[in-house]
Amino acid sequence: MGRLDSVGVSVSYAQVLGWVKAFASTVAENREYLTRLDSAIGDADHGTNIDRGMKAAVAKLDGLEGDDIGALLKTVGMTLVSTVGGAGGPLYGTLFLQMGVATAGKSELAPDDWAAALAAAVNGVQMRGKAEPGDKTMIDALIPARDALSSALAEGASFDDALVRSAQAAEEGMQATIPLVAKKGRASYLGERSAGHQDPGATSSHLLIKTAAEAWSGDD
Amino acid sequence: MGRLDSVGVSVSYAQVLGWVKAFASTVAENREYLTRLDSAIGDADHGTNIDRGMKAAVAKLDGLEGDDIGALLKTVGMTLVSTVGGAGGPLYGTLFLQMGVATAGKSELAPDDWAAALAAAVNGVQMRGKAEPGDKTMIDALIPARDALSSALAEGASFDDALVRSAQAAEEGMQATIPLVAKKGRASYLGERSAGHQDPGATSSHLLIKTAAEAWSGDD
Amino acid sequence: MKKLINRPEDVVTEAIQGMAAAHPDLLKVNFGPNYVYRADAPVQGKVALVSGGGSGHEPMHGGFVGMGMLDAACPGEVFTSPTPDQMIEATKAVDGGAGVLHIVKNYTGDVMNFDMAAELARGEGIDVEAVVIDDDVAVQDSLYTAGRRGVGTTVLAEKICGAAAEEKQSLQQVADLCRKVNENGRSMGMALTSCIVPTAGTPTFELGADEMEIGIGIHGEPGRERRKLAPASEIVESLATPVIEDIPFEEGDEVLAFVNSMGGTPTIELYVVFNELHKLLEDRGIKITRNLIGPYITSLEMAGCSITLLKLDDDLTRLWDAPVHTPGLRWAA
Amino acid sequence: MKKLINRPEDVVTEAIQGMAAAHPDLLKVNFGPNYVYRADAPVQGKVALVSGGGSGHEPMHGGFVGMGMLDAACPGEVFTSPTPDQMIEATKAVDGGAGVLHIVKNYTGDVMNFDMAAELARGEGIDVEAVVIDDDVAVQDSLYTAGRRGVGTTVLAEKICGAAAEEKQSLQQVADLCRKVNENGRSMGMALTSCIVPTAGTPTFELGADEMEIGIGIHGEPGRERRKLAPASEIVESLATPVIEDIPFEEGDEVLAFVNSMGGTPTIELYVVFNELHKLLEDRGIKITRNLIGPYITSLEMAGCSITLLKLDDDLTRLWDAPVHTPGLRWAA
Ligand SMILES: Nc1ncnc2c1ncn2[C@@H]1O[C@H](COP(=O)(O)OP(=O)(O)O)[C@@H](O)[C@H]1O
Ligand SMILES: Nc1ncnc2c1ncn2[C@@H]1O[C@H](COP(=O)(O)OP(=O)(O)O)[C@@H](O)[C@H]1O
Ligand SMILES: [Mg+2]
Ligand SMILES: [Mg+2]
Ligand SMILES: [Mg+2]
Ligand SMILES: [Mg+2]
Repeated sequence: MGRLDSVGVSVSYAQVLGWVKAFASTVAENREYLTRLDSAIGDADHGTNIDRGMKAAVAKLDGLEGDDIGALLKTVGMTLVSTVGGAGGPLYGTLFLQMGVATAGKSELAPDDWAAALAAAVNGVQMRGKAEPGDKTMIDALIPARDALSSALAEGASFDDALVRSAQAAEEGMQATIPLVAKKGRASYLGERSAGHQDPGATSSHLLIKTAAEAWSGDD
Repeated sequence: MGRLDSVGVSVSYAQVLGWVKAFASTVAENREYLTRLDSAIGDADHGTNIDRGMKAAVAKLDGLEGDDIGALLKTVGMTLVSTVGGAGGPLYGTLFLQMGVATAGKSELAPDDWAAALAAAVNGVQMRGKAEPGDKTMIDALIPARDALSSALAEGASFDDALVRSAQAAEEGMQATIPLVAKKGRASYLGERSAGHQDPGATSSHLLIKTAAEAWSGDD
Repeated sequence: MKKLINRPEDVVTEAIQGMAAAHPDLLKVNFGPNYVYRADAPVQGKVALVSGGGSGHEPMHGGFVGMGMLDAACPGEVFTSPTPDQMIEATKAVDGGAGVLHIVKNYTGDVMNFDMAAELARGEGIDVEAVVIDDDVAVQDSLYTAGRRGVGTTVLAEKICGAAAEEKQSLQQVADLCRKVNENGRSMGMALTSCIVPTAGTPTFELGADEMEIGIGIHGEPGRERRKLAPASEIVESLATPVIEDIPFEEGDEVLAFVNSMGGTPTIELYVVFNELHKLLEDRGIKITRNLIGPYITSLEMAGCSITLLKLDDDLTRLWDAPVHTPGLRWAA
Repeated sequence: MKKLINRPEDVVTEAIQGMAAAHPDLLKVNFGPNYVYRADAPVQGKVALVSGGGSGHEPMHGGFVGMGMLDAACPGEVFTSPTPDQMIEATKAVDGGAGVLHIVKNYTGDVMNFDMAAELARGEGIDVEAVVIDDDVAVQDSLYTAGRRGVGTTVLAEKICGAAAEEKQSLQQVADLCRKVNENGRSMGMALTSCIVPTAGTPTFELGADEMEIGIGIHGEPGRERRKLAPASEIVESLATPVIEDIPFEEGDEVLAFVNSMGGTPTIELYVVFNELHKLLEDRGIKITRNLIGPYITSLEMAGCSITLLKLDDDLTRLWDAPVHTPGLRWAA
């Protein structure tokens, strides 16, 4: 996606599709890593789960017609719900479904549309999982990402910059999960022993935000 | 047993009792060793089995009255049969039982009595187990011991020397089991793989003959 | 990784194919979405029981499908809860018009997926009730956490509620009974070794030759505490005491004692454990009137055990004794 | 050594104490000499079945004591056959006047001890028949060796002969039936790991992380051959082929397929194995009409499996289906 349809303006259907595919391949590359993180405080399947789901989602998308970004994202969400299972399935499924609802009918996303989609996604994940910031979950990467994005845009930053700051915030949020004692999910069964490990879901969520910034950055 | 009742003459009830106790403690010392040999080509219990049996036998003997060597040896045999199990139990049980039959009523064993007892013992073990020389069993230590003893005595050797030559023959027979492919017992299930390992039963039988020579040797 | 499997990705599919091949008289298997269901389903006028969860706990749940226990089970990937569409399809396949009970083990993933499924099934006009089992005393309970895990009591609840359903009890009655079993059952488990998730290929956690994990779950999660190896008597003490004191179980109580293998622990050791448990409960005046000993809710090849106690009354005892005929549990039939 | 035990020397005693505590309705236990026997023994006018062997194979044999199977079992030390006095006392305790059948696995120790016991029991006027089971095709048979081991077919023989005895068949008939089962059953086993004899404390043999033993017995003896680890499909092929070709089993035959865990292999893997076996037999036109899948004749905590095939006819099928109620095997009762 060259300079022409740069995100200074907005993100096209093709770019959203590009992002979803980029996320799928990043997850595939980081599959063992995510599963290893899940071994330490979970049950050693997070990488396998999300990878299985994103592969299925990408396969579904190839058959998809039209340029409705909402339909695209809903398809990803539905596929994740029906192929992933575990906690990751409903959570990432809801994330994409809510993004789909927020972007229904759109063939382009202006920066504010993306901010609204991300906000809706975070909202949905919290409704589903009831996790609060600091519970050592994907929420700890997603909320900072959402807030950094909207404040950057409010400060008049370019979409590029806003996306980068959003990704940085997600990364910091992910790293901040290391010392936390988990309150939600499997890791909470470990009690104090969950501290000192990075949360796998926060890690995959950081990858999600990071790939958006990379896929949509103007300079390439 | 000092010089006085030296075996130049014969072996007393007390000396037979001493031999049985000496065998029991030698087995106890070599318990792990015998079991390790049995791990290689069997089921890792030969040392444990014979040790359990000889401990029980010694306990029984403490309660025994009189000076009938036959009764003493039969008691050892019966106790082994009822406490050891496995192949070792019936085989060593029969060995001592047959020695007991051969020495019934005797309170002293002349060299020829011992030779007869050992012959009867070997006979019993073969009747029970149907093993031939070269089958990689205790028979491979016992038959050379029996033959070396009788030929030594026939050549007019002293009982001391005869016992030593008998023990040496048992040792050679034991070592000769190493290259053999087992035809009897658990080791036979390994087929060719049983070659290259010393037979545990031949090893315990060598200890049996060796302790007799040591317990009855004149010089101590 | 030493397992009797082909490709790690195919373990779950091939295992349920094996079940279908082995037990055509008891169950059928549907693939895409995957679920195991009673050969004679739907049983008209009977409340249907549907459970499910990650695979790796065999015989639970698929091995408990049959007369007197489950009508359907949804097997997820190893240690990964199944998906809502498996649950919806299974629910539809076994609904005999008297409603469907979802028996759910309390794990975030299981609960969220079953929630979605129940919402959708109700949307299609099926009367669905869900009961969440959370009996693991190793986990400190709290409103702000995921709460306790569902473990051994699940097996007992599936058997007892299955019997009640065969008696044609109503959905409400069977659901209340399931809650009653959950309230009266408590469990705790331990591990001597970790297990290996096939697709991961390496042990989920590392344990020293002289170490054990106390308070583990059934997904290879490390436990609450790592300790030096101890004799069976001490291990039973540290599992049974928190279990007993949680409800609490008291002098004069009659209980079902369930000694479960985590998968790699053989029967001879389970009886040594049961012997210790029996002595311990006798000392406290608690009477074991029923027992279950064996590998029923496992964690792949993990060596270790769990102890579950269920407080019995005449009703629960009668339902426990009632006929059951499944691949994993069978008597009086 | 990681086991749920107390002192290694006490494992066998404590395990049978646990059995006595768990199953008073089914069996009683005598100590010194040790044997497990039916709670309602002697059953007048019924041929009594007595078996036994080293411990470490649980549930075999003690777990098979009860209605429709064994009248008594003599547990030896781990992997060490019991002693004649155990067998004599057990034989006397269960003799109901119709004679006693000794079911003996073909191991030098077991055979010699049971021989001694039978001689003595006959001396006391009890009608004793002994049948030796030797079904392990991994061992080359020969007049000059100890012959084949008795393995999986023993479980099937105890069940089928137990049913015949309940039908009040004569000692001669039950003994002939036992020989018939032995002639029609063949087995072969493999190991992914060694086991640890409690009193030894270390693995009986060492296996590399990528190695397996083919043609093992049930006492931790190494097998006939060490191979690189392989997929379940290949393992099943190398176990089932020699089994099939030995009798041989032929197109059109109806068989009971018994997939057994050596102790440490969990149920999920057994079903993957059964799935492969089912496909393999189908290709050869051999029909599995009955099956048994689980840990029934184990080798302590060894990981691995064995496959047993038994050629069935109507008579054997009927007796297999007959009611049985023991701790280890139960149906239709
Ligand atoms: N209640 C929750 N809310 C939000 N995220 C959660 C919740 N519970 C778990 N998670 C996330 O899910 C991740 C684990 O996902 P995964 O391993 O796929 O599921 P499971 O725990 O069922 O195996 C955790 O790292 C955590 O970030
Ligand atoms: N038929 C036999 N005749 C003589 N000795 C035998 C025979 N079978 C086995 N043995 C001996 O028994 C020994 C094994 O004894 P043990 O380990 O106590 O019994 P098991 O093999 O039943 O575990 C073998 O090393 C061998 O020397
Ligand atoms: Mg996980
Ligand atoms: Mg041995
Ligand atoms: Mg999971
Ligand atoms: Mg032995």
